[in-house]
Amino acid sequence: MSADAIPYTVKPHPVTGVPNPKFGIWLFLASEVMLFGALFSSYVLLRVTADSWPHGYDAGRLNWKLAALNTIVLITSSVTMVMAWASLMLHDLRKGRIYLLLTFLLAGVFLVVKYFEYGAKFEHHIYPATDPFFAVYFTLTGLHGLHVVGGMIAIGYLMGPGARLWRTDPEHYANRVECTGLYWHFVDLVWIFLFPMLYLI
Amino acid sequence: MLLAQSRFWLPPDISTHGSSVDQLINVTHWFMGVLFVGWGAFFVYCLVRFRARPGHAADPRPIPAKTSKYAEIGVAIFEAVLLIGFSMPAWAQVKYQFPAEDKALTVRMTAEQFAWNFHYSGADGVWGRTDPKLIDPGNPIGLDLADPHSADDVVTVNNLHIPVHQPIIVQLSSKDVIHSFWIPVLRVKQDVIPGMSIPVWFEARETGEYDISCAQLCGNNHYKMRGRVMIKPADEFAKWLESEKVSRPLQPADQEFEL
Amino acid sequence: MSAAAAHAPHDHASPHGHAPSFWRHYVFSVDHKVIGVQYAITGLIFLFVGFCLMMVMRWQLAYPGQPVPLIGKLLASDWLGAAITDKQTGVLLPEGYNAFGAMHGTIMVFMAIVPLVVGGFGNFVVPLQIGAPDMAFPRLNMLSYWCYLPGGLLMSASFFLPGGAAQSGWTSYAPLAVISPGQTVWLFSMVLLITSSLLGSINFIVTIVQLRARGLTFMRLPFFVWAQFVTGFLLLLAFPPLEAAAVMQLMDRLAGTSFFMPEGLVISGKLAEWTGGGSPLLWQHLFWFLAHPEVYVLILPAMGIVAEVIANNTRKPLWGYRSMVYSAIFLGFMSFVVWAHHMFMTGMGTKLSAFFQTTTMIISIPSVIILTALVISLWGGSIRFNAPMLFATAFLPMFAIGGLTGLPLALTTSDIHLHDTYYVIGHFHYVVAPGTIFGIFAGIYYWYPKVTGRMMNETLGKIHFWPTFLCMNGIFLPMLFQGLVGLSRRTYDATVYEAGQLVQGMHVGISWAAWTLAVAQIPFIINFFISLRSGRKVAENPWEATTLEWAAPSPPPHGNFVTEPVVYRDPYDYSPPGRSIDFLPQNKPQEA
Amino acid sequence: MKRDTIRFLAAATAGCWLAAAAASAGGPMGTATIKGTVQLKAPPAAAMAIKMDADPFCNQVNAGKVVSPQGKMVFSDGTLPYAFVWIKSGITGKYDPPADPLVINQEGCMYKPHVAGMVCGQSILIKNSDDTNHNIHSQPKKNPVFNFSQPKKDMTRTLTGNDTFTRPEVMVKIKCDVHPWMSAYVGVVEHPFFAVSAQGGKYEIKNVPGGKYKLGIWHEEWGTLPDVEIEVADGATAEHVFAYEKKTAAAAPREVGVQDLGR
Repeated sequence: MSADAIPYTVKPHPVTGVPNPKFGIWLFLASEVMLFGALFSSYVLLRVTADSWPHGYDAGRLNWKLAALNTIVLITSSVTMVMAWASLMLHDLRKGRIYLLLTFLLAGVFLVVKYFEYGAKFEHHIYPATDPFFAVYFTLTGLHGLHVVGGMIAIGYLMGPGARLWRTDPEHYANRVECTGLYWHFVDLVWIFLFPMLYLI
Repeated sequence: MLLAQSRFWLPPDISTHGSSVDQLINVTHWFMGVLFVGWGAFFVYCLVRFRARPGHAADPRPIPAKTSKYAEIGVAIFEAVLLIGFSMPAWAQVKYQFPAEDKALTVRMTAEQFAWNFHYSGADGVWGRTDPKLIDPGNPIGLDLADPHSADDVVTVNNLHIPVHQPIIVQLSSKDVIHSFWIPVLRVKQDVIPGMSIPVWFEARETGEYDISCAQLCGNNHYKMRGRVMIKPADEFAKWLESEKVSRPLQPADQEFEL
Repeated sequence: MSAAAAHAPHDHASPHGHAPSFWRHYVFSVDHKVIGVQYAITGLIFLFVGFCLMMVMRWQLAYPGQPVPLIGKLLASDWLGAAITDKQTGVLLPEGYNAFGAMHGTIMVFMAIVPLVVGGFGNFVVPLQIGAPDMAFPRLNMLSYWCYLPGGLLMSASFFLPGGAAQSGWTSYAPLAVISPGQTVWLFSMVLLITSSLLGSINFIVTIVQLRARGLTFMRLPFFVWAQFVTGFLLLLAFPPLEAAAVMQLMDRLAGTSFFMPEGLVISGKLAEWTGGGSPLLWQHLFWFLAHPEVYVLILPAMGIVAEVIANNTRKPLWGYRSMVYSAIFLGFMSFVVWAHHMFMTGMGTKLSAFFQTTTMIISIPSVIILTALVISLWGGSIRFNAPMLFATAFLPMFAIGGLTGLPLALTTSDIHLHDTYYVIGHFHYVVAPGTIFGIFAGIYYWYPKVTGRMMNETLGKIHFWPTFLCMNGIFLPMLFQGLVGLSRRTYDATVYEAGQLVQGMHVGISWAAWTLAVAQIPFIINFFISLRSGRKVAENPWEATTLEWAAPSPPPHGNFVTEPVVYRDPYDYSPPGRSIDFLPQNKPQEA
Repeated sequence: MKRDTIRFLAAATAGCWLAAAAASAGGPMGTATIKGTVQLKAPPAAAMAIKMDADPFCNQVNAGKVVSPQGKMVFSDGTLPYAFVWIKSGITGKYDPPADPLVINQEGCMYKPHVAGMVCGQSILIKNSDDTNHNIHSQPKKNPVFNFSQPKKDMTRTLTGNDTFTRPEVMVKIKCDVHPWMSAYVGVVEHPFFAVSAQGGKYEIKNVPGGKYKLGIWHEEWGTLPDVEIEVADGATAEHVFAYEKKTAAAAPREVGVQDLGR
């Protein structure tokens, strides 16, 4: 079924005011909220019921400075993502793609930093099985990392082959960038919760 | 109650608290029965009276179904009664109003795949030290025989011996997975959860021997995790407790040994 | 609106004219109708597989320790990951029984019923009933099927992988599940199945909100669409927590974490390596937070189908359509706050238990309302007892029993005796087996002409219905009494217990009823296939129904409608007063 | 969880090992004999007899008998049964597993034998002679774990190839999860030169090729003793008396470090 047969794939629905994909991405994010919500609440439950809880910052096992850096990196990447969409709104594909590239690179930086963090853990023989905190730490950051990778794939596609759509249907392309943006902001938001919950408190 | 007579209804209840459970089950089922029969009668009546046939046409006008509204409100009210009148108070009493420690006999139960290990503190009322390092085929809970308190302790596997007419408290814990400690005739059921120690209480009104069953899937031989509860007169129980003391020295192995 | 459909209704061509390859058309199709059929067929196959497992278990239950006939030895072959039966004797082994039990539950719930009612009927019917050319995201739709199928196949394959299939019940309670073989594969397949459901639910919600035909307001939606709409939200919001739980259980198994594993477990006399001090109850909370809404995922669409069939065959509007809709929505909301009534025996405090049994009582009200509305709808009708209607009407008392038996289970005090007994099995099977599955049969007989353009054979349909109806009750009614007598569920050999010996006779009866039920399905299977070739050819609206799917040709072409439908009236405008005809389709203008 | 992985590893290595064994002819058998007794120079451990009333069947077949835990058994002359004695090092040749399996019989709700030795890769035949359900659960460190049930009398299962024990391991514990008191120990050795002490604590290892060896011993209750250097010429007989003074550390594979079960 080619998209053109289905109404509101690109144009917003007169009543709901959004096109299908945007509506879809919001629903998807709702389910993502439930996913991370369940994990966060499990974390809380395990932590409050434990007699003694090993903190991440105990004996500098976690490097909060690196994590803070990563937080800044992600937030910046959210900004560049918005810029990408904004410049597409201004019909400037070249700028848009540059901003997408920036977002992509920043996501890369985030993962590289994470890679070094993990590496450091394993060097000190810290594994998920080490203690309940690291069980939570590796599970949550790992899952979030996968989301980042997913985002990079989407962004990579949009700035690469996906950009061809601009020639035939710029609005459609802009929508895709916008939806990916929404997802990307969510991934960013999750990290903004993760950072204090794992590194600071 | 009529139902109570049938052998395909609830098993005999020989506990002091069980009547509240049975009462609720019976009342609820009468309620369900009435609801289903009345509702079913209407249902069948409709099917017959309004079947398609020559000269009969449907009447699209919705009937003003006051009765159904009343019926629904009635159901709601009755449910509220069951809930507040029966279930909640009974639950609080059965699960949380424990008998006084000094009046009751307390037994420790440690479940494992696939057995119930019962540990009695014996005459001195103090449990001997247990240590898993000491577990051996004759000593399922690793009771430390060097501990003076152990001398009069009693350890049994799968068999819960209790005196009649005395409140019993069983401290439930598990070595491995989740089990569920169920004595149907005493209307006692409680999940046994590893890492937790959960007490249950009950009091038997009659002597006899009945099943203990594991109600929570606990592995390959879950079905084989069957125990027995043996309810005796107080004096017999005392005798039994005396005769089963752990201090049973072994004979030299000359006769017994075989490769 | 698809251009193709405009000029060539019956030619399945893509809008760009050139006929798509076999693969694009039947295997990797993006057409909601093809995907719907794919879902339905796959679901029916898994339904059969799940039923077969149970038939083997029924042998052991009826005749404990007797060699399983015919396939007894086969189930001990070396190409199985773990022997199901004993090689020499062919007797079903306890571990085999548990594996079959766990897989029966998993297959029926996640691989048969949900894909059938949501993936199958939902996919095929919803876009048609709302007058849409297709689902909102056709490719996503295809992807969701292609997550479901591998998930299902992987789950089935686990029988042949080292360690065999999962053995810890479909509920997979930790710690047992974490220490049992086969669970890893179960978890991976579950992640796939969950993903499939998520993609599907997003698609449904967006489709229903965005793609309704002109004039089709929410209160003009057929009840089936409403049911799917609510179901969509349940899937969307209830499944992720299970996904999270699955991830954590995987970590416990593979990475040695202890989310669900307390410290100091001694498993078969050996100290276990989990030291984190996790909580076994955490798993149960996460699991039931999904699995209770899941129950409504199983039943709501079936209610929808039944509503459609009843409205059509009573030839009058549904009674209390609006209250049914509101009840369905309320049901959806409430289903998120009742989950812990599955956990009353875990040592729950008075306050918590009070809360959960109250919410459970409250949730029973909307179910009662829907059921009552459906029954009252019969009043004043002119009821045609054709195959779909037989199953639809039978659904009502069956679901009633299922619902009523939920009452004593919802009350903590009576649950003390009934929890985890055969009473529970009888209860929820009355809801999903004679309940949902009857709904499914009704739906198959009802929409078959729409899918194939041919009717199914009525006589065979009736021959299918009556024995099925009797056997279903022959199976599940005795279970209620077995439970009351005090027989634990998941018991490999009931005769070990006194209660079991008392009701062993019932076990024999139930088993024979089950095997007869299998035989009773033969007319259906025959009917299903011969009607493809020799069924009576029909026009678009054989049932003289009012909803939009009957405005499209049978079978509907790619793009569904020849001319974009416009809706002028409520969904069930049957026997309009003061008119000769006894039905007015939604898309017929008044003056027509 | 670990179960699957171990199974894989074992399978792989076993595969290679069996191949090697098949390739090499059976190692040389000699005419020398190593024998002796196992004595206990300490008071017997305090112990309780086994109660079998957990399962009515077991209770009835053992009616009137006092069943002692085998690990605690001591003969009246102060010697120990069920000690596993084997040549730890010095054997050079490679030895094929014997054709006939090691038979472990479940009889009277006990494993017969309680302690046995086998050659790596030798098949194991597990038999249920009781009219009750038994569950057979192996707890090795290096070898495949199996855990299955035999619900009916006279059920048998033969473990061969990748399912049997193929890597040297002394001892592997086998347990019945339905009857917690049931346990057996199997010493898996690369050659057939082992023995289990019997009446009078006597053990005898026959057909040993002449040479210089290290002798090892293991006992469920009393643990191990330092290895013994022993030299024996073909046709000759060497004797050694093992004497336990006290319980030694490396005893049977047994759970440790668990918190007090009685809370």
